[in-house]
Amino acid sequence: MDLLEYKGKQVLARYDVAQLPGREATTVDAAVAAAEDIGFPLVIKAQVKIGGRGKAGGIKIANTLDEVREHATNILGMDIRGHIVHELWLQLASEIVSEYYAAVVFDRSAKAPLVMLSTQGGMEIEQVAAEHPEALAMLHVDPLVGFHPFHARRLAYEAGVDADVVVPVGDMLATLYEVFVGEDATLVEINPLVITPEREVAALDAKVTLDDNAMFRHPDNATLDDSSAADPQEAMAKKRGLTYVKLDGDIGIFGNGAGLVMSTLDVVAHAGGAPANFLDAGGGAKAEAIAASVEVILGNPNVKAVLFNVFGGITRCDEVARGIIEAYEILKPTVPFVVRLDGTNDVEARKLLADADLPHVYPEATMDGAAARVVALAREGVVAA
Amino acid sequence: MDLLEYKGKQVLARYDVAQLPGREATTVDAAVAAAEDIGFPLVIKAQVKIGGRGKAGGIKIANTLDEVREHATNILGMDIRGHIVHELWLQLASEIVSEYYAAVVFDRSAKAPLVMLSTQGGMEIEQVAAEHPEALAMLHVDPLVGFHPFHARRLAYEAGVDADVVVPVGDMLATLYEVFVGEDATLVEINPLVITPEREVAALDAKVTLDDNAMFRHPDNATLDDSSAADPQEAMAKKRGLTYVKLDGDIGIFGNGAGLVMSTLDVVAHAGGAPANFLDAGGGAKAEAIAASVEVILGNPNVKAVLFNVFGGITRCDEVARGIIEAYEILKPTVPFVVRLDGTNDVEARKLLADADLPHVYPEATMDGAAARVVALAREGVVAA
Amino acid sequence: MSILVGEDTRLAVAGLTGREGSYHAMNNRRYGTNVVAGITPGKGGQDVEGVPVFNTFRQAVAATDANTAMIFVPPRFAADSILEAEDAGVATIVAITEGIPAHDELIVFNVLKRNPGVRLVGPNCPGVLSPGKANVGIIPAAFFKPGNVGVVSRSGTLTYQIGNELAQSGFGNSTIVGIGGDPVPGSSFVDIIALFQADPETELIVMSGEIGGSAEEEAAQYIAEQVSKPVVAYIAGLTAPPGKTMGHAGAIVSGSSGGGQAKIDALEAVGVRVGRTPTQVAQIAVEILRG
Amino acid sequence: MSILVGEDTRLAVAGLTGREGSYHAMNNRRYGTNVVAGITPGKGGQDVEGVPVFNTFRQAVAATDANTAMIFVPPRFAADSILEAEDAGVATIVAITEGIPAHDELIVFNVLKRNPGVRLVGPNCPGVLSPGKANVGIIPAAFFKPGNVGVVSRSGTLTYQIGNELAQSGFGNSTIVGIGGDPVPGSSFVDIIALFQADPETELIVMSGEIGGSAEEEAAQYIAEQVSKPVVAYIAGLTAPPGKTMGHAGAIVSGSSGGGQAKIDALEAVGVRVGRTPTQVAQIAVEILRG
Repeated sequence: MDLLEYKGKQVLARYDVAQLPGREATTVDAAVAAAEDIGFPLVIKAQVKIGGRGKAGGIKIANTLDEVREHATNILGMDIRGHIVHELWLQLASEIVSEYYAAVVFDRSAKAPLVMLSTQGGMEIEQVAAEHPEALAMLHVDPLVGFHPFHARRLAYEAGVDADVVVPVGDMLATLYEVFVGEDATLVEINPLVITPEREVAALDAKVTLDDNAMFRHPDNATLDDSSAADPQEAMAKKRGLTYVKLDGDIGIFGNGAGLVMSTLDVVAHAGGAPANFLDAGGGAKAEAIAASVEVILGNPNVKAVLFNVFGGITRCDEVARGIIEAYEILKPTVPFVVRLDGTNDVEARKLLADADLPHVYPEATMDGAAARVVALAREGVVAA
Repeated sequence: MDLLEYKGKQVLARYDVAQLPGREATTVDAAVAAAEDIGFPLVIKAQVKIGGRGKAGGIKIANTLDEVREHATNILGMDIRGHIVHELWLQLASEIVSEYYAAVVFDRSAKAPLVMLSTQGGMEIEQVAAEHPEALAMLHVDPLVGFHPFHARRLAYEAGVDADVVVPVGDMLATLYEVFVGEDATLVEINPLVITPEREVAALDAKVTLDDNAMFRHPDNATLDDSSAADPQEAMAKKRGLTYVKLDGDIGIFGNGAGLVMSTLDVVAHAGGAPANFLDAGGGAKAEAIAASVEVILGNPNVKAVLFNVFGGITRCDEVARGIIEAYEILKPTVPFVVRLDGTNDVEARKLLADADLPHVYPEATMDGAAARVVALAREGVVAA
Repeated sequence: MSILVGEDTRLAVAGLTGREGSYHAMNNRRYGTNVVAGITPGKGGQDVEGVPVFNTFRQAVAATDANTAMIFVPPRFAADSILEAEDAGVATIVAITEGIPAHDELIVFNVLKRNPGVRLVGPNCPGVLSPGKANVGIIPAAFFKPGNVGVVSRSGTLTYQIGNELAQSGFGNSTIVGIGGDPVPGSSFVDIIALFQADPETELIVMSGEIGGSAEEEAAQYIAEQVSKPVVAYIAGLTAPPGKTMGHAGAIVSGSSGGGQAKIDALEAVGVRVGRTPTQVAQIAVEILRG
Repeated sequence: MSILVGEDTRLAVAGLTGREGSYHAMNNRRYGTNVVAGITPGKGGQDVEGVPVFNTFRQAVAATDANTAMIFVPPRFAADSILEAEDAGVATIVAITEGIPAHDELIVFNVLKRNPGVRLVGPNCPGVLSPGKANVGIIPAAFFKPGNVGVVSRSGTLTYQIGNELAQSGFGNSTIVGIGGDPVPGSSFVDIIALFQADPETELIVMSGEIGGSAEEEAAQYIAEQVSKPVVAYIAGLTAPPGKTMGHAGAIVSGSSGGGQAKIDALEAVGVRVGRTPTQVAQIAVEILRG
């Protein structure tokens, strides 16, 4: 679960991470009220889970309430690379002497947390790594040993942070590691970590990702979720316990098993089509669950055809066939279905579909053939129900 | 730092360890007041840092306020194997179905915490180990890995605890381990851990030892110290930063280095004497510190002679000699001193002592000879100042 | 021969008394796997269709000499169960459970790596099948027959798809290993490929990877240095957009890392042939096997 | 030859800029020890009588090839400093600091034991002296001369006492090792006796133990199994009452464990001669050395 900046800051605040005063707002009036509390100058920041907000005009400085009103009006509702801005974060604009970068990330290759520190904050860390590798200090932590004060010193001196802030910056790293472990995070990133003229160290931005699988340990963190703001199909799929990711194309995809579904997306793309979604119905899905999946897929108005690609292991193909038939009868789709079923009870499944004899439902024997067929059908356009 | 039962229970309470209602009292009236709060029947327990309280009459059941008054009067001031009772703990006497034993100890040989669980609670664990080894489950914890739920299950099933309390007993072990690590304890022992008729698990007694060296991490735990109740010489020595342990004999011992002082005690005992104390003046002690040590030693009225046994490494023997001379002049001791000095600046030291020509101060060349001399002098008795 | 599971497997199932656990364990037993014990705290003394249940892995191992564990307990208890199996001396642990917290997997990995005598496969994996010998997990055995192709995969259904196509061409498998789609798998491609390389029965290795992480790149390097047997690979998720988790917790392209094309490039650079679709993978394998 | 410290020692001192640290480090240097660096966070770039000071052990090792560390920092920072030295690749770490929390020592011990390339002596110890070669710590070198008696002790002054008596009889030492009086010493009697057994220069080993723990009993067993050189022992605290800490945190008889007589019995049972006083120990050693 990626957190919006201000929600990430709420998590950091629980660990007493120093921050500049700020407030969130979802309306222009609330933004003005917040600004009255905070004082000037202040920064208004679009709350979206994507980088490049500044370049897109999603971050503005305001010196007066009128400016706050103007910028808030402009930024709310803005579309930043596909993300609509529903919330703002207003924060006192402090004078800044230095911008550092600090992060703890879950390094899969090393199977260890990776702590990073750089004096070149404010830009993407990939860019720092490429352009100023000497200014990026990195250290893998043995999760059984933990992050010790000497680790913090090592990073601070290697990164070349100013001598007088070695201790507070090191303490900040220790706290970020604490957040990382304590909240089951997979990413805790502060960019920039700023040094003020008073030589205080504060988190100016925050990027926190929490592990969904560990939410049972952190019931309070459920309030940090903002899936209400998410895409309606994704929200519906989540409610139904489906693994669904919306994509940009027009071919709906239904499959079982993450690998097979990914592969289906690739094969469709290979055949010249553009998938509208990733949907993994999981193992052992029953007819009603399958019908629910179909509803989610069809809820996306871009969908011009749907490909069912199932290899039955635990999942029984006859159940899938029944689910397709059931969904078809209830939803009366206006787009064609291409169905490729193999594996457990596939013979029975094919017979069920043949007997149902639904219009615009086309069986295919192979994955590659099914992909070619669905791409062709999507090009032909919408069919009558 | 060994904690009195009720102070150990205060620590456990911070971790929500289930206990029976109770209160401490230092006077008979306070005990009666506590009893009115707690209700009957209740147990009155002498608070001393030594086992065998029950056999010594330090634990009594009371069913009425009169009985509380009677027992409190008897127990307060009682001498239990050399420990005077200054405080009482009064606790509701619940019905008990089973008495278990649970502990986390610092196992030096294994260099690991050792968690122990037995269904044979209420007796000394050494006795359980000897008589019912099958009922004592033990497990070393890798301090880097920690104590996991499966460890608790393993211990609970190995010890043969009742099936219906496996989970709460396991949770209790996990909490004790948490206390052990969280408070820098070297011992956390619950004996007995009781099962009530309602199948609840509670700590009936508590023995907690905290690491003095780690007190800087736990400033709040300073209030758990009750050294005010300790021996006056030990309290004075502690205030002066000396390592002093009072013993039963009549020969005062001064030395530098724990090993050498222990060895001095042994050599004196070997020569037929009985040391009155252990006192390590440490490395590099200066004259005034040495004089302070002498004052502590002479504060014990049993002392009939004092042995100074110093091997100067960092400690300079001439400083020791000056300290002895200074102390002698200020304190005007009525007991003889035997002085054996070797090592750094020993020649100068011997000359200083010879020049001072103090009455009843006897130089000796060897440790064994000094021991024989001091034993003989102690037998002769007190000398005039 | 086969790797990881076979005739010598003595399987203890954590979560045997659960619905899923008993269903698949009994499936495995019907296949011929020697299922010797179940572990469910509090249910020691019971049995599931004749398989005795124990309260702890230690008790199970003491009573049955179990040498393999299958973990079927819910995600919040699964890491503990894996650690318990290791503590009890079980050598091979297959964790089916999906949804274990990433930090739990980190701890498990780092505890287990200090014990060279133990191997974890999974979690979030379909298990290990040595056709004709033993099946530990949820792989539908019907699609596979004994043979000399070793398969290692991050995905279950994709494995069945590839295995099925091979079988239709007349080729069987030494062992099928699902290493799982989580960020911290107990066994990596490298670990399993090393076992296949050492297995005399395996003549060709199919690895089925996907986007996310760098396990495929590491495998490529290992293959270049240590593997003499032919390897055919597939990478799923080539067209997945960055920043989106594709079903598997581990299948995500983050920033510049984890992309599919880089994996294909790394593998092809060391001479591994990479099929563009599962069907192509099977075709390439058949081509090599027919020499 | 000698053990642990010698002509090859390149010493980095944590806490060199402190009063005690600089005093003893300069003493060590005057004795001939090659003191190459100091470590004090925030004081990098300074020097102490020409010895350069670094902010971290990594920087010190990179600049000076230090292979030995002496830890002289206050107890609350000492464990961190030891771990830092290990992390920086220092092979021999001598921790003088007294008063380190027992749990910190536990963590240090368990982290270091995973690295077979590192050895910790102490904490709460007087250090290691190889007479005529190098002195790392606070042992007053004047009482010792080169020779063939290896001494290992939990106590400082007692070591000087015994060493001095040996010297007066004309015998010197290969190395004197103070392992310290704490509950969790980095090196045990067994560890050091093993080094002396392997050291061609050492002909006789003196071990000076005390009450508390079971290190002496473990040494007895090791001697019986692995040591061919004569060992003479002393145990201090024979008459100490149970439950009282005799100065050293580790010197306490608790319940039935840690008593002095049991240690003497264990040693004598395997043929180790045990002196009843320090003087006797020296006499026995001299007797054996004179054959």
